[in-house]
Amino acid sequence: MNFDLTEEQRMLQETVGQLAERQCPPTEIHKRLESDEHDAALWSSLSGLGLPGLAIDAAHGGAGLEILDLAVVSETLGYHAVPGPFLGHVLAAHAIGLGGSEEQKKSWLPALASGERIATIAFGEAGSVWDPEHWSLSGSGSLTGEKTFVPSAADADLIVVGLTGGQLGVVEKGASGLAIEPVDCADLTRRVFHVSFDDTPCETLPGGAAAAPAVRDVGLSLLAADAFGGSHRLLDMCVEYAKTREQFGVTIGSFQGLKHQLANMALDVEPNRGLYWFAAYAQDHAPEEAQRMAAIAKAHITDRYMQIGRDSVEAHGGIGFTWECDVQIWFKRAMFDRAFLGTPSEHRERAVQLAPWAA
Amino acid sequence: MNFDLTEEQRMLQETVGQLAERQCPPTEIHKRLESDEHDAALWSSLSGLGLPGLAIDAAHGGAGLEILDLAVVSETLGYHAVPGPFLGHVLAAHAIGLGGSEEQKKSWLPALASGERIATIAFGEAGSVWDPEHWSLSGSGSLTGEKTFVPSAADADLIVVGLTGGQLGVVEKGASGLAIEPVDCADLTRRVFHVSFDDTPCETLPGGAAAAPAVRDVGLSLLAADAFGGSHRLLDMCVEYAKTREQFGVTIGSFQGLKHQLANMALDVEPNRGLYWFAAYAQDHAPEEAQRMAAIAKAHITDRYMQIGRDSVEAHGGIGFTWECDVQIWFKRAMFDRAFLGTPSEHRERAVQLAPWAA
Amino acid sequence: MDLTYDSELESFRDEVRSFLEENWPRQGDDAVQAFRQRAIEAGYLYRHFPRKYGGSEQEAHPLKGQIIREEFGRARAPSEPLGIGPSMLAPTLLERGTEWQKEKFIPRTLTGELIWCQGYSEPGSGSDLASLRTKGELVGDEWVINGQKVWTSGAHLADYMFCLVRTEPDAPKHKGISYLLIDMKQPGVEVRPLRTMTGTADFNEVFLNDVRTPRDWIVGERGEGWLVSRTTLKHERNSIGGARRTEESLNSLARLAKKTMRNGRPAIEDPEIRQRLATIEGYVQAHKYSGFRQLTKDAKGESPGIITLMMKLFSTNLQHEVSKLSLDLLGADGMLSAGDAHLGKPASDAQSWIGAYMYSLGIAVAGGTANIQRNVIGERGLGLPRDAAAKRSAK
Amino acid sequence: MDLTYDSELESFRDEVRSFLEENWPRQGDDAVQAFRQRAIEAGYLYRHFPRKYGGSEQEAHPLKGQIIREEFGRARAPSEPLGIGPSMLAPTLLERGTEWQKEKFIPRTLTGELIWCQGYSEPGSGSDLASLRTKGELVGDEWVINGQKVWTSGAHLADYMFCLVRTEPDAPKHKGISYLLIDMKQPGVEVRPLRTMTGTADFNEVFLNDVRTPRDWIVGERGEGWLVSRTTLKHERNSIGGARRTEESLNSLARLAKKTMRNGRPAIEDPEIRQRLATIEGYVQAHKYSGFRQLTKDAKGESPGIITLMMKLFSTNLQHEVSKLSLDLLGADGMLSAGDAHLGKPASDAQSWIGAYMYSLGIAVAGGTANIQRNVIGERGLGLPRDAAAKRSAK
Repeated sequence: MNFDLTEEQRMLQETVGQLAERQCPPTEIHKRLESDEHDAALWSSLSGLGLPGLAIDAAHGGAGLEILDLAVVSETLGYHAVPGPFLGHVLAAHAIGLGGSEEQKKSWLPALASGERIATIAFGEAGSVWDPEHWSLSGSGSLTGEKTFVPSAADADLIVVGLTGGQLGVVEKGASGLAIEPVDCADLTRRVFHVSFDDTPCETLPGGAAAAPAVRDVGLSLLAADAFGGSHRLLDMCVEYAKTREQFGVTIGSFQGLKHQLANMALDVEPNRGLYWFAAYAQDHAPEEAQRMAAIAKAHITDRYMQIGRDSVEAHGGIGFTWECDVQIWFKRAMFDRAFLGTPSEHRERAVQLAPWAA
Repeated sequence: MNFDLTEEQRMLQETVGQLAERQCPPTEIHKRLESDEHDAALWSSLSGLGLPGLAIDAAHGGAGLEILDLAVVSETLGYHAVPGPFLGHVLAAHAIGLGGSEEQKKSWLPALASGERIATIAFGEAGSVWDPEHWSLSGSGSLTGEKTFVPSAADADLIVVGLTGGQLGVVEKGASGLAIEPVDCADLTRRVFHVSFDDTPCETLPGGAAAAPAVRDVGLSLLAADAFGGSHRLLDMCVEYAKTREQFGVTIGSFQGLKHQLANMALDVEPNRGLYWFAAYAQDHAPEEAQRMAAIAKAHITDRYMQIGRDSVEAHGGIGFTWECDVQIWFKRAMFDRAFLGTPSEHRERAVQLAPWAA
Repeated sequence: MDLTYDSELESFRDEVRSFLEENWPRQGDDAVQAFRQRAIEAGYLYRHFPRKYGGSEQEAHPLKGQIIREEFGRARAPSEPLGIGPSMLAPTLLERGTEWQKEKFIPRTLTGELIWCQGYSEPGSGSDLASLRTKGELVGDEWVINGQKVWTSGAHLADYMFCLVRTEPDAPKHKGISYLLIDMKQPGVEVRPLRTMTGTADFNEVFLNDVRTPRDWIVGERGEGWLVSRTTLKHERNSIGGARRTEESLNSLARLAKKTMRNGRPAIEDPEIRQRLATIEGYVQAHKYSGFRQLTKDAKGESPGIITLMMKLFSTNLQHEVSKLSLDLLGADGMLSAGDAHLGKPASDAQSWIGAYMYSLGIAVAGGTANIQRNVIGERGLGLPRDAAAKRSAK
Repeated sequence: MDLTYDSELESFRDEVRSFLEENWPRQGDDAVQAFRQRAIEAGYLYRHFPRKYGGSEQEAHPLKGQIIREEFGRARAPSEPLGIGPSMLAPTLLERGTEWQKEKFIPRTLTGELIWCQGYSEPGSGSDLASLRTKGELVGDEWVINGQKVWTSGAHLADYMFCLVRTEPDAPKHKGISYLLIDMKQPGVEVRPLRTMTGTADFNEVFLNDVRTPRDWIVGERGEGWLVSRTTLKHERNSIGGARRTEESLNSLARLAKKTMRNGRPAIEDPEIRQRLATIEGYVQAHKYSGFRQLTKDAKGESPGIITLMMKLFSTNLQHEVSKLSLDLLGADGMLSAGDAHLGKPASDAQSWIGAYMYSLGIAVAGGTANIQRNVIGERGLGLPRDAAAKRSAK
């Protein structure tokens, strides 16, 4: 029994954290909010650490690690609000790894593992539909229709698309009839697009139907991890602010009113660490709990993240409401984490459907 | 437009308040908690002020006032946690006044108006059923079955009983087959009983079916008023305690932590004054809103009362959890106000069913 | 208790209606201006300002004020122009200004000809005015002002700013501040837009570098600025407006719940959403009838009591609950950016709900944070002792 | 990360199981006593106490501790007796007592032969030990003690009390307190039951009138009492017990929701109730895995960090949510009185839910109010500055 990160996992977090501090501190992120260009240099640095292929089989050029490793990296990326296509990319690679034929894996995974090509997932459909069971986009060989809220679609070489019957297909960049429209989303560190297909060629993943729910659950776990990291950062920012800002001649952190609010915030952050760990760990090691724990962790931690975002604006006073203040960057990441792949309410309802105590 | 109490209403509250302070201050109430005897002296004093007949027609010996007058008295009784059968009594009298034949009114109301005889209502049925639509006790001329949570039944000379089809009947004290069992309820200022009938004679009120929902709505308004008074008292007690108790060498009310909690409590109390006023006023003057506003006021204010009860225990620290502390008296009245005639959730659901915005 | 208006007031209402029927809508470029002038002459606008300053010089009558608001609203007729000049500067001058200040500034402010902005907040001062750092020094016949103001709405449009400036550096902190009027159209005034998290620049920063204003453009005495800034108008307070807006929010939420699907049916049929809507309605109705009660108390010239200290925080809390429920109803659209909706405008689509979601935080933050308001409720409302730190600072 | 136990620990588990199979259940009046003695000999109970004081003198091993708890729990075998003597007094003596104190008190305390009660709280002192007023004066070879203690559970059954007494009236407030042991069976000790709002007398007040205790029944030095009272045992902390209890509460709630009707169908099918149950489960699972993480950290001898300061308030908040939902599910039964359920016992009917509802408040209040805990989290956990009033009192 050892419910803790390994030394390697801790070092991985540290290395990624140092890279983020160097290459995209908040001042840099603020600049990037004004541009919609993909940050190739940053992606290349992350690729240098092997992040795009972390959980891809060694046989296909990846590091062959586990979902928990992806999750601890997600925590660190969330802590630093690192911009870019990481989430969609690793989910797409996971989908191909689980559902692709040997040939498909051989053809796509090595370039995804190295980060040379970028992939993403298109799971959303109009009307807040995310669940593989409810996908309605259909087509064999070619697709016509639309997927919504696809992260980094404009930069993606491959898009793993959710199809009717919970199947998965792959559409390549530049395919005929593929159109990509930016969506005006709040989070500018993870740009989102609506993607439409008009008789667009699409290659089906033979094991897609089995893979799709697992990919969704991994996605929920990674969102939970990102949310834990982000809420932790917001708490740190508020504590730092409370220790330095003075009002009425004393640092504001000495006022009980604010102190108790920060203590309440801490109660909403720190205890979620083990929860996201287990949700991610279960994906590889506790299949009977994997689905339910992913739903619980995503619902609980992204909901808390959003609340911490609100609390953080308040804890900063007027400045917290400005664009210049860093709080807004994480506040909007919380909006993404909360809504992407389904809201907390939806996953709570799913968690109850799966709960032993509800049977 | 004059949304305020009249001078007479304010004086009525003052007079009732003075009587309560004199005859049942908390020290006295504590003694009464240990006894299940009806306090005839107190009832007689309240009768001396005309309270039992406040809303009974002048033609039948009452003061002919309105529901709002009953409500402002309820606020004051709630503020002082006055024990006794007031609530059930005035509701029963109202039922007879609305639903009784001239003869029935003549025969019953004068003694109820003077307080010489005591009445109550039996609206509850097993399974948390309160709504006239769902009453299942039936019988014409005689009753067999059970009603639950009947206040002051042991002291009542008349019981107005809810019957199938939303009808009302009257059972008199000592009727054959009538059995009255005390229920172990938390609130000892308003004792509650289960009442069973075995071929028990019962006189039907001809206008009962029309009267029953109106009586229920008046009941909801009076519970809201009692809850407003009680939550106001708890707030006053907490503020008083915070001003006098010292810790770490200063009065605890100067700590922001507690100060902000008390401010939040005040936000849950004071704004409800106008809400209960209007709910009660609507019973006589705004029939199209009467039902919905009674449901909203009951749900909202009794729910806030319960929360204020919890907050008050905490604001008093350890002492707040003791029997000797006055807080528990109001805490348990909050439990009664919250559950009697249906919980906040039930009335919220009803309020939505009646809401113009839900149509 | 009587929620109808008596016959005198009903005939007043008829009078207002006939006036509106005759005078609104009207044609022409100056239709609004001309209508306002007529409405002032008729005694319906600027009721508390003397005629010589452009008001209609009526006795305070909150119920008449309410009727005028209701009828003008119903007819969609132009009312008193919005803006901080008519609502804050003019009443302050009326109470504290000198005769020449009143004559010079009030009439053109009321007509909307002069646009004002407010210079109270500074970076790092927030809700603590004692820490104000903008300095004013009397040099000859002019004040020379240096410093920086923040959260200044409309600074880029304003002709003048009324602001708080530290003029008595040796006086105790609260007593060293003066209330000065400044011409914004002069060198040394630099206005920079301040973007909020919604992405919109609703506010400005204003930099004051050797800005000058005549010696007698001071309102009240030297060092009295803090007091002067607290002059507020209680003539015919609009006690009901806030409640009406929250009622509209509830109605909008219900509409959103009708067109949103949840668990396979319209969200308005979902028991959880119904409970949350009904819980919000409890607060909305409490708000509404508290407003009615305040209006009555104002009409009688009695104090409504502690409730006046609470309604701002109460509204903020309520708007928070509305916002949270809206986000839950938006589903995937909950990740969209804010439109440029402001609270007060009814939200019409997902982005304006997101805007409202963010603005509900701005409200908490603007005009004193929630914690400052809790202090005020606790200390002035409930009579709790001030805390040690605040006591020290007040010395 | 690995949630299984390694082979060494699994064989330890087998060992514990075999021991239990052989030794429990057993017959006879002294079955429990005899079993415990054997379990101590086998190294399963009182692992951190030396053999000479009646312990089994094992090296700290939180995972073995956890396995023992799991297996004893599964077999329903008697574990270390509950009570404040074994859990608080004995560890304190072990760390701070003199040799004769250890020999005299620890062994018979561990067996449960000596019953102790705790005398820290006083009326009006609450969470502020500095204001302690019970006085002890050294007269010849005896301390003479006068004062009053409150919230003393089990005082009517106790042989001895360990308590805090002001013995150095001239010292600064925190340094004037000593930790004394008192024989409860002497004249001058008066125990009065203290009823809580549930109606049950779970606590006592203890009046001390010229109560005497030998000069050397002091633990630690004169004036060190406050420090001595903070001696806590971190040997093999049970990090998981609390989470397991909240998990049981959730299961009980779900059972209640299954048998309660709401809107015409079982409440467990009602979307609102499902959302609330699932929200509670988020906290329950966070609690559970925080416990696993603490256990691992303890096993490695590393600090789990800020989480240890939080779990009490976290549990309290969670119990509040459980209680509120239970009241909503109870419907009309929500007006019943508390049974005499205590938290920890699974609630089985409406009255025990009401009891739990009230006790969830008692928890908030006992052992430091929620606000004191928020201070600790803010100051010791987050490193925020202490507030002015507290600073002053610490001087």
